[in-house]
Amino acid sequence: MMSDSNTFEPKIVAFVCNWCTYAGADLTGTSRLKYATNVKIVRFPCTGRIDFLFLLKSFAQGADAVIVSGCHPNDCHYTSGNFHARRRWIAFRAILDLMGIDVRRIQFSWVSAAEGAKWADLVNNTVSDIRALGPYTEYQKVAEYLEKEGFDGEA
Amino acid sequence: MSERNTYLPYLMTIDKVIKEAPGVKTFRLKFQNEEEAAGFTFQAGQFGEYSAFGEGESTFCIASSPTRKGYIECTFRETGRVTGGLSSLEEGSTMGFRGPYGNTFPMEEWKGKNLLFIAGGIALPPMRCVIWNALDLRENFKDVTIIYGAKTVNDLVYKSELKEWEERPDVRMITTVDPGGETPDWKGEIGFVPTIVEKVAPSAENTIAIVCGPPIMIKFTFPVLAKLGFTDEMIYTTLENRMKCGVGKCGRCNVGKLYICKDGPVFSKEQLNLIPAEEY
Amino acid sequence: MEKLRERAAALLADGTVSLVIGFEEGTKRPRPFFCRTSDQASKLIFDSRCFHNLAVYVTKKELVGKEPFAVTAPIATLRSILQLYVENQLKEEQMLILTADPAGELFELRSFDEISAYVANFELKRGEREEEILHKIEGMTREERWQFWLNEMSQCFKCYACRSACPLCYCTKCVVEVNRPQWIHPWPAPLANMEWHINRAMHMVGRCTACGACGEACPVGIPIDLITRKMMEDLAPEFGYIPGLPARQGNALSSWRLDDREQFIR
Amino acid sequence: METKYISKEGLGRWFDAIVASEKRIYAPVKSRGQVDFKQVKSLSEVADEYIQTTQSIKAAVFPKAEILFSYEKVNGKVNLTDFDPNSVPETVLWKVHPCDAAGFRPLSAIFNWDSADKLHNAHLSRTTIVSYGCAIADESCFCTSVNGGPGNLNGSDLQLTMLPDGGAIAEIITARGETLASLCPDAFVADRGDDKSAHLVDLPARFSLEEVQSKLNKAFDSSVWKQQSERCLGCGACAFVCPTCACFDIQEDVHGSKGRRIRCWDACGFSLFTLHTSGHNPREHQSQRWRQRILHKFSYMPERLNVVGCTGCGRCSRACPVDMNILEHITSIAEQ
Repeated sequence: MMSDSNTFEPKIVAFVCNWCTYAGADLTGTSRLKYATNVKIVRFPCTGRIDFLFLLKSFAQGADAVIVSGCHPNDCHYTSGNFHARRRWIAFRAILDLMGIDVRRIQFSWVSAAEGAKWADLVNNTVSDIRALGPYTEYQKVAEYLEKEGFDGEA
Repeated sequence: MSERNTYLPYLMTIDKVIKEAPGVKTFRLKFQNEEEAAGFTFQAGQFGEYSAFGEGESTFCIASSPTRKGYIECTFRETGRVTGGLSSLEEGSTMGFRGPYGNTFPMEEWKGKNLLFIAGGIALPPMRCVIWNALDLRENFKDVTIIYGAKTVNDLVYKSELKEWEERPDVRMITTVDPGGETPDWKGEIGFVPTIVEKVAPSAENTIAIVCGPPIMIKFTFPVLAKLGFTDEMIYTTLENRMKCGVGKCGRCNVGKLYICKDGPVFSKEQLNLIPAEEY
Repeated sequence: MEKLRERAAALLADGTVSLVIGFEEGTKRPRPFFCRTSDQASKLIFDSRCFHNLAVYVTKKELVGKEPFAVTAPIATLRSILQLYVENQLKEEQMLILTADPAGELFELRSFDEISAYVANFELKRGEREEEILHKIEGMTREERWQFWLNEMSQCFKCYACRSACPLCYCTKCVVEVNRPQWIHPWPAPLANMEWHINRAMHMVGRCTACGACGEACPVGIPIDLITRKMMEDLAPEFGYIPGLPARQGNALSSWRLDDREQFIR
Repeated sequence: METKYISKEGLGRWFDAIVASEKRIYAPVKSRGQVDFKQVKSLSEVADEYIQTTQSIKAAVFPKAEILFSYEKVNGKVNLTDFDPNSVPETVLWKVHPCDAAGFRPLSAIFNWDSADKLHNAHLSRTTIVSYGCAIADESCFCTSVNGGPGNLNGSDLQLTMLPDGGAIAEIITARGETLASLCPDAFVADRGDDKSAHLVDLPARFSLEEVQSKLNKAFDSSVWKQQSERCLGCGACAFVCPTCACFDIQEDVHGSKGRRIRCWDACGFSLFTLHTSGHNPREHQSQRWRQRILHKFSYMPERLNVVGCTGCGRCSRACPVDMNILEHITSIAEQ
C-alpha cells in the first residue's frame, strides 16, 4: 500500500474461521483482487473458538481495529459454532460499549469461501473507517503501566 | 557500594541436556560470568530458583555434588509453564539461576558413619547430590546403601549412574519398581519402597538414614526405620513447599514458624516432630 | 423472625438438617452465621439488613458436607440458588430454604419449582444507588464512560473479593490463575484490571442475578456489580429471559436462536 | 528528637517549600467517596475528618506491582537490566497515621531479616514520613493493644499533632525529618509547651498482647480457627489493605523477546497460594489459611523477627466483606 509518511496506516488483526472466511480471503488473492495490506490474519477452526480475550489482547498490543469473520448463518462447518459466536459478540459488544471501549473498532462479518470480493471490500472499508477514526492510543497507552512512576494506581 | 539485587539471576549456559525419563531432564549449567563462577559455592542439600526467561522461575534442588566443580546440575519434570519453558531449551542456550538457598546436610557430622539412602521417584535428585558427595569422599564414610524405587522401570532417573553405583563394590545398591511397573528383563526388586526397606533390613548401628520421596512413601518408611532401630535424630529428609522468592520473604513455604527455604529444606526427623505435619 | 428461629431450632433438633446457614448480629451489621445446634438458633436473625448472598456458601463442600442443610435466604440469595440449580451445582434433596416475606410470614421451599414460584412474586428492580450511578453512566459519551471506568479500575488491587463474594464464581481455578497461557496479568494495573472485570462480566452473561454481592464486597468501592446488572437488564429481552428468574432452558451463552440480532454484522 | 511549634501559616509555607523541592508528596485525598493516598501539590487537597484511608501506605515501599529486573533475548543470549535504585524518586508521605508509620518496621523486617531487599530498601531510603497524631478513632482501631498509640512515634520521621489554632506540635524525630523541616526552617518555632496527649484520642487497650501470644503458642490445633473462619470468603481484601502484609508473587511480563520479572502483591488467604505442582496443598482449607494469617502476625513474626505483624489500624476489619473482625477474634482468643 503506497502512502506518504503522514497518512496513518491502521494495524488490523483479523480473526477468521478456517472453513469460510480464510478460504474466502484466499480466493481474494487467487482472484488477483487488490485490497489493503493492513490486515494480519489469524486463522481459527471456527468463529466459535474465538475467545473475546483475543480481541482485547489485540488492542493492548497495538491493534487499531479487529475484524472477526466466519461462515454465514447455517453454513458453519460445525453446524452451530457461528450461532454461538454471534451470541457471544452481542454480549461482548454490549459490555465493551458500557465500559467505553470503542466498538466501532471491532468489525464482525460473514464471508463465505466464495466471497473473495466481499473480503476485499470488508478489509478496504474497515481500513478507511479506522483511518478516519485514527489510532487507538486511548487504549494502548494504558497498557504501559509498569513504567509509570507512582503507586496510587492512577492510570 | 550497591548490594546485589536478590531477585536478579545469574546467567547460565546449558552445557548438557540429559533425558532421564519421560518428561524428566537433567541440565548441566555453567556460569556465563567468570567472576560469578569463581565466587559461587554451595553444599549438599541446597536449592535454587531456575529461570526460563519468558516463563518465570521454578524451585529445584542442586542435583550435582559440591565436589564436582565448575558446574551445577538440576533435574526436573515438565509439569507447568516454567518447567515446560525450560524443557524446550537446548544445549547452548541461556537460562537463569539464583541461589544457593537453604540449609545443608551435615556431612561433616556424618563422618565415620554408615549412610543409608532411601529415595522414591523424582526425589532422587536431592539425594544424588549427597550420594556423589559421599562417594567422592568415600574414605570418610563406612557402608553406603542406596534403596531407590520408582513407579515403573521407565520412571527411574539417572539410569547410567544407577548402573555405576550397582557396579561399585563399595556401594550396596537396591533398585525397585512398584508392582506392575517392571519390564520382562527387570532384574531388580519389585515392591514399594517401605516394603523393600523392611526386606533389606539395613542395620541401624552407627547409621544415618536419608529419606526423600513423595509424602506417602515417607509416611510409610518412617515406621519401618523405627522398627529397624533408627531413632529420630538418625533420620534426615528434605522437604519442599511451594516457593517464589527462596529467601524467606514471599510467605508461601512456611511450616508453622519455620521457613522451608531458610530453616530447611533439610530436616532431621527429630526437627520434623516439632513442626506441624499438615503444613508440608 | 422468631418463627424462623423456632423452625431452624426444630430442624436442627430433629436432625432434618445438620446446619443452618443464616445471619447473626455482626460488629456493624448482620453477617453470615453457621448454626449447627438448636441452642445456637436463638442467635439467628433475618431482616432487611441481611444483605449477604448466602448462596456463596452452598457450593463449598468443606462447609456443607454431604448432610442436608438449610439456608435462610432473602430474595437475592434465592435467585442465585435457582441459577446454581440451573448449572447443576446443587442437589434439591440436600437443601431446604427458610425465608420470610416482608410481612414476616415464614416459607419453607424445597425445590427449584417451589423457589421459582416464590421468587416470581418479586420483581427485580434497580435500587436507589444503582439507579443513580447507572443513570449517570447512561448519560455519558463513550469517552466519558471510558474515563469513568478507567478511573474506577485503577483503584482495583485484585483482592478478588468480588469473585469470592459471588455465588456463581464457584470455579476452583479461575481464568486469572491459569498460566498456560496467562491471558490476564495477575498483577494489578489499570488495563489488566479492566481486562479482569470485562472477563468476569463475560463469564456472568445470562448468569448474573444482580444480587450486588460483588459491588458490596469491593473494599475500594468500585461499582462492579453494575456492569453485570446492566448487562442482565439489556440482554434479557434480547436473549428472551426474565431478569433474576433463571429458567431451566440453559444459559444465554450456551444456547442460541436462529433469529438472534445481527445488524452489527457486516 | 526535638519538639517545635508550627503555626497554621507556617505549615502552609513549609508544605509549599516541600512542593518546590520537587519531592513527590502523597497524602490522603477524598475521592469517589473514599480517602486514599494520592499525589498532591497543595495542602488544600489533603483530606480532613476521616478515620482511616481505605488502603495503607505500604505501597510506597512495597508497590502493588514492580519490576525486579528486565531482560532481552538476543541471538540465544540474554541481556539483563537490573533494577536501578536511583530511578526511585524522593517521596514525602504526608499525614500518615501512627499505625501506618509503625507498619514500616514489620515490613522492613520481612524484607531484610535474612538477605537485604534492594528494591524495598531503595524505596524506604528515599521516603520521608510525616505522621499526624490521631484525634479521632473508631471501634475498629486498636493500636494501643499492639504496642502503638495515637501519638506513637515509631516509624515517623516527623510527627505533627494538630492544635485548635490550626497550628501543630512538631516532633522532629529523625535526621530525615530534620532535613525536611530545614526546607522551611523559620516555620518551626520554639515549643509552646502544649500538652500533646490532650489533643490525641483516648483509646484504651482492648487486649493484652502477652496474653494473646501465650495463648497462640498453644493454639495451632485449636478448633477456634475453623469456628472463626467459616464465613471467610478467601479473598485478599484484608491482606491488601494491611500495612504489614508482605506476601508476594513473582510473575513474568513477556513481550516477544523482551520481558520483565514482576513482583506483585499476593495473599495467604487465597486457596491456591500454597498449592504444590503435584496438586498437594498444605493449606487447603480456609481455616488453615486464617490460622496462618493470625499466627504469622501475632506469633511467628514476634518470635522470628522480633516485631508484631499488626499495628492495630483496623483496616482488615473495615474492608472485610463478611465482617471477619480481627479485634473481635483476637480478643476472643485472649479470653479463651
